[in-house]
Amino acid sequence: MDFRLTGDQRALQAGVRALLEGRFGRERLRAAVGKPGPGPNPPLDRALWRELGDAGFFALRLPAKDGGVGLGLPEAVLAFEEAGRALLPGPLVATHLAAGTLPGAATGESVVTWVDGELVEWLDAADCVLGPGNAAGAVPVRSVDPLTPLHRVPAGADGARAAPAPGAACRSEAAVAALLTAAEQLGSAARTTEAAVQYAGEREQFGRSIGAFQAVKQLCAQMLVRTEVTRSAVYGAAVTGDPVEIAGAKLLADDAAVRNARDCLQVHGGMGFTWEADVHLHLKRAWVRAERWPTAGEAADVLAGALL
Amino acid sequence: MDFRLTGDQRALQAGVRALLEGRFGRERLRAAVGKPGPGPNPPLDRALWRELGDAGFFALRLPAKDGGVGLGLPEAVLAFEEAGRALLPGPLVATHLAAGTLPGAATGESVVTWVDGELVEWLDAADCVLGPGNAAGAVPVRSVDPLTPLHRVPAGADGARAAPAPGAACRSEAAVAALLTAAEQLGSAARTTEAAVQYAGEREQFGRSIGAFQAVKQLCAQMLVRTEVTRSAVYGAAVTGDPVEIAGAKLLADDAAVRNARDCLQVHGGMGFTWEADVHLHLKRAWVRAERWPTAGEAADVLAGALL
Amino acid sequence: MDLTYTEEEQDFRARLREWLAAALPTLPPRPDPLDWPARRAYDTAWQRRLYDAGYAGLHWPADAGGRGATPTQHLIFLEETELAGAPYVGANFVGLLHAGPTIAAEGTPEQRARWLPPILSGDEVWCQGFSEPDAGSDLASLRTRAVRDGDTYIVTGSKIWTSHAEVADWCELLVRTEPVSAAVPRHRGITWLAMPMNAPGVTVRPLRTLTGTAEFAEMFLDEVRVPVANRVGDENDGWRVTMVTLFFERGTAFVGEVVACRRTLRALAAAARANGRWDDQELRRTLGRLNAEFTALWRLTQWNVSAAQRTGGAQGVPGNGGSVFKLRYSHARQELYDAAARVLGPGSLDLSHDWTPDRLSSLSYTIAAGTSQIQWNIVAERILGLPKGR
Amino acid sequence: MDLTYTEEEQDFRARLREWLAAALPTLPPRPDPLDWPARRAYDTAWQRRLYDAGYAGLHWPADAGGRGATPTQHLIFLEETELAGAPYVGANFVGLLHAGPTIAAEGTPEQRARWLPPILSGDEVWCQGFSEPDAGSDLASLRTRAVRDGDTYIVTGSKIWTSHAEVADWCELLVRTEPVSAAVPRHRGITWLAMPMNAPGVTVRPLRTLTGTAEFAEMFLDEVRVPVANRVGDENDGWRVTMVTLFFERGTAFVGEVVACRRTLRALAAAARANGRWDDQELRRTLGRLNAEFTALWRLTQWNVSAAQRTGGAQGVPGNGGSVFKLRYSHARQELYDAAARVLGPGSLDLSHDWTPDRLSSLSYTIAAGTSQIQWNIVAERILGLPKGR
Repeated sequence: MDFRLTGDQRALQAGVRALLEGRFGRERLRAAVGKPGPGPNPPLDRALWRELGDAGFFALRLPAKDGGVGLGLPEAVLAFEEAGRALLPGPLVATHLAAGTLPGAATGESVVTWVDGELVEWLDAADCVLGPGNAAGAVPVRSVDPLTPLHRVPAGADGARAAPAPGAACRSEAAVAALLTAAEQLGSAARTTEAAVQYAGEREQFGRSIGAFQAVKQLCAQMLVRTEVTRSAVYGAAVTGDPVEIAGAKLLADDAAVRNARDCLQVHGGMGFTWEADVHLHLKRAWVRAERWPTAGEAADVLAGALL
Repeated sequence: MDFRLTGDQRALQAGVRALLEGRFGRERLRAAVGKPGPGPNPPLDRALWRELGDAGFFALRLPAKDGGVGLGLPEAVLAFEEAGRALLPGPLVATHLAAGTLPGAATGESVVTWVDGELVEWLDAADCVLGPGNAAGAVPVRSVDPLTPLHRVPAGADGARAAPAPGAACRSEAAVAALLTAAEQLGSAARTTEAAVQYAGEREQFGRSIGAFQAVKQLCAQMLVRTEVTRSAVYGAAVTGDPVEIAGAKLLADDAAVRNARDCLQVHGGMGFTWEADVHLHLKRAWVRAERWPTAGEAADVLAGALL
Repeated sequence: MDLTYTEEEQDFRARLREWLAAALPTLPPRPDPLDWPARRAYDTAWQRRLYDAGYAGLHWPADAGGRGATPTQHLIFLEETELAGAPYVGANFVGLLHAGPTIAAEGTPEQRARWLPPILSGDEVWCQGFSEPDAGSDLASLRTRAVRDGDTYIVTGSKIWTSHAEVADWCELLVRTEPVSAAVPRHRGITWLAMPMNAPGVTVRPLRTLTGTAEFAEMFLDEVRVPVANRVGDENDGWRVTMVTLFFERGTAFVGEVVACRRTLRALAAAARANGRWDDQELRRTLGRLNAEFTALWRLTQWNVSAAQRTGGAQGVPGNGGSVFKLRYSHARQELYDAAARVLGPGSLDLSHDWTPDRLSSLSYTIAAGTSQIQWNIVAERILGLPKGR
Repeated sequence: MDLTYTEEEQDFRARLREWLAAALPTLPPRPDPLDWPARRAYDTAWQRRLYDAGYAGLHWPADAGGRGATPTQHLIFLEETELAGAPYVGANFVGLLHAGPTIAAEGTPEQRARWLPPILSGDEVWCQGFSEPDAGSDLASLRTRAVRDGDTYIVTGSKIWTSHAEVADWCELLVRTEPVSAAVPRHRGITWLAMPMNAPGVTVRPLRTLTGTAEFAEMFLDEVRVPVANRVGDENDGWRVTMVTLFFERGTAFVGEVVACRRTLRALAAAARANGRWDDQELRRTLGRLNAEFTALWRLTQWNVSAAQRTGGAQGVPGNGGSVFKLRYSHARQELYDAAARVLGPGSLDLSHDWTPDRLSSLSYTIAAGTSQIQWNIVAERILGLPKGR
């Protein structure tokens, strides 16, 4: 047993991080976010999408014989963790899952989304909509996350909840989608921890850095604990692929991403409440991901059932 | 509107506190607790019971024409809050409720208990057992609270849950019992707050009193907030007598008593973990009271139903 | 312990209710929340209505032009206006709740005569220039400098979190008139000025928050000249001048909000019933627990108001009692909107549901006006008497 | 990321499992928990069995008489013994887990030869004399004094929270050999001694805890003479000597407990199913969340063990990584037993249900070996690099 990352895995992690820092750094992020308020949905950066495709982000788990990278779930989790850190927008999970099934998905030439319950992410930008649910008649929603345009499918058309991916392997595809979402949440939780620690070390109040105050230390330490416990859960689920363990990872990751973003905001005080600070982007995206299957209640039901 | 205590109410409060400090101070409390371990149930102090009767503790709400004190629920709540502070043992609520119905209850000559769901408190000491439930065949239980002997009624005999008091006025008697239990919890929560603050001011670690540490301050402040919010809820419910408000008061009071006892233990550190410290007595009694009707779940159901 | 209202109080309530029933239907439609001049006009018109009806400055002392109402009457006023759906205090907030009472308490007769009547009548709007980017929780570390030049101060610096700055006539401004040094502790050397917002050198920039709207502004002051006559209190005594009013709390600060939260909670239950999520026992019980929570917060409000009433209303309740309330309420409000998100389910991601922007706003409650972390310290040190840390 | 065990590890597990299957049925019945001599006899007999089978001191270095097993083998050992229901380390805890490793690392050849073999064979039992009534979280403030008198130290003071003191042969004792002063900071002036428990002047008094039992003792030392030859490490260097081992953590500290908690959780689900409380959705989901929690803690254990393994097992993982685990685990354990109380309902008030005393014991987890409050500081300062407070 050696649960730690292999050298190759560390290299992959560093590579994806470098790619995203170069192609989707803070300036690009803020340009994509733009000003608040009503307006057309943010466009998807097709060039970046293809670069992700070139880098193997979508084809990561596709066998080499099918033109893929031939890696496994643990590697996909590492890549999606980095996407979560960077707040990378777009229907990443759906396109990743469609690689090998839909032409162009693996290379990033196509943008693929799916119907997950009542909501569809990035419908306008998508070349293809998957899922047994039906996006016909879907109406745009004023999305809370400025970087995730949402549509709502008409009442009654919903039926895709527990099977957000197509084909015969529905159940296991849904589990993989949940795991990759959990990985994104993990990346976000880790990022907001770092942001809180950095701010706590810099910001001075009452003549010293606020990170010297025990109350702030406690918040930051709890954020780290949440992140590291979640990391174990997500990586463990990636290795075993066990659906119950994946439900647990999603549950913990949703909680860590949301609570860490809130604690990060609390550490930042008023400054965290501004549009210019990134913390709200993490919180809003975390809320979006938490609504994907399985939600907290759905996950708890799965986990409870497995105890009997 | 003047929600604060009247002069008479403050006098009553001070009187009950003085009575209990004189007759059931710390030494008496610890003598009653004794050593841990198996042994016969602690006896009920009949002399003290009669003194409580003489002081009007049981007859408080009985009309003057029936030999009572002629006061109302708010005054009863103040008296029971003091009982909770002092960890006064005995089936206080049942005896109080039986005053006016059962001979000797008002004066403290009789000890009255009732069947509340599966459990009966102080069965061996009681002269009379009330409730539609049946204590026949009840077997002694190794009670977690050294000052509350418990019996369990045989399976199937349970039927008294939502109506722990006798007669036609069952429902409202149950509500009064819940309110007085909440008042005891409030007294306990206030007492453990004081104990934590006192210890935090005295105990030194790392060259200064631990109360100077923000982490300890936070615990103590949260205890006070819990206590004061609970006080408003309990006093408010006493004034209105509204059953939904009483359910809310019981819910908050159970939570405050249990969590404050735990936080008090946390502030005390290892010293709080000893048998000689009083904090475990508060926690265990709080657990006993939290099992009386309505429990947290039962109360939440009542409160939710009232929203529609 | 008496929760019944006196005949006088009941009479006050009845007359207010009657007046509101007549007044509210005649109001113009609510303005676009992004149109600040329209909001000012709407808010001040409502203030004028209150003024004409004799409800302006209800809680102000009579000698300042107010009604000298008791804390209980103020509670009734806030409760009834909220229940009736009347406009909020809005643009008149700083004038009525802070700048005005400060001038009433510490101003000269001339200053009172100049500034108080137009606040009451809605003719003039005030904003607050206290916080600075580097002086948040630690307000006393403010750096905006005022240098005396004859009978004016020349003020340079910047302020943040200023509401209604775009449309205010006056700003109650805290400035540093003496630099911090070994001899001058941070709370000394601060002075309170009334700054005209149209003075040259004042630049206002909207500050967008995470809700996406600009409820606040930043204010940049570049050698703004403020007459010395606009100073309330002594030079370097501005901290005390400000705190007298800032901590003057009669327990009424959150009356309207608690009433509104209780209404929202019932609406949540109804919505859950309608969309089927009421069948989720866990969610249902969460709503039930919030019912207990907000009922208790309402009782705590009545408790604090009663305490203020008993001292004649003049002294208010200690601001520390307000810390207990604020600590619990700010968390309860966040829990309320988290519960709202569970009632909405995926709909919680849609800003068109009012509860979603309200959820975003609720995040500021544990930060603004003293973070919970600082409030815990205040409670521990000032109420419980635990030693100061540092 | 690899969670499969190597062939060697699988082989180790298989042989251990086989041995346990044969050994456990031959054990005598468990002793009365209040009978300390019987407990010692039971625990040391089990240690002897392990010794004879070659499992004693599994994680000790080979040159100290141990097996020099890898952290993963140690994890497997702890997991399998817990799964099989084997006895706990019990009275051998201090000798095997702390005093022994300390002597192995810092003792002279003579000291190692004298003390290590009887620990491994179960012939001698050690207890720990570190904490004092006034030195809890702040261990360095200990006051028990040792004064040099020729080739002995004369020790006077008191210790608390000493497990197995009634039946121990030796005590690893921290004493102050130089008083704290401006020149001597609190962490200096401390010395590590091996004190024979039968020395004149040693008085042991059982310390009852809120569970009602006496798992610990107080120890009073009245001019106890301890040979200087029993000192491990230099005079005044005892803090370092102790900490080397105290923070030596290979991630295995809670292996058995996490395995046991996961079993308890399944038992809770079964009990809830049997008594009808499984129909309570709120409770059911609480159990579901705990399933996620303890699965994650098991994975975190494997993560930490893997980290220790990678450094060859010799250095262990930084003790700070242990703080992350302990913070989460101690709270999770308390939540587990709170959930148990909800499964039991009124039965949670009955000490006859094992879960009730276990719930009481769980209360110590956020206190013992560093309160959560102190652990948060450690994580913030040593892992996150935030500045020290004070």
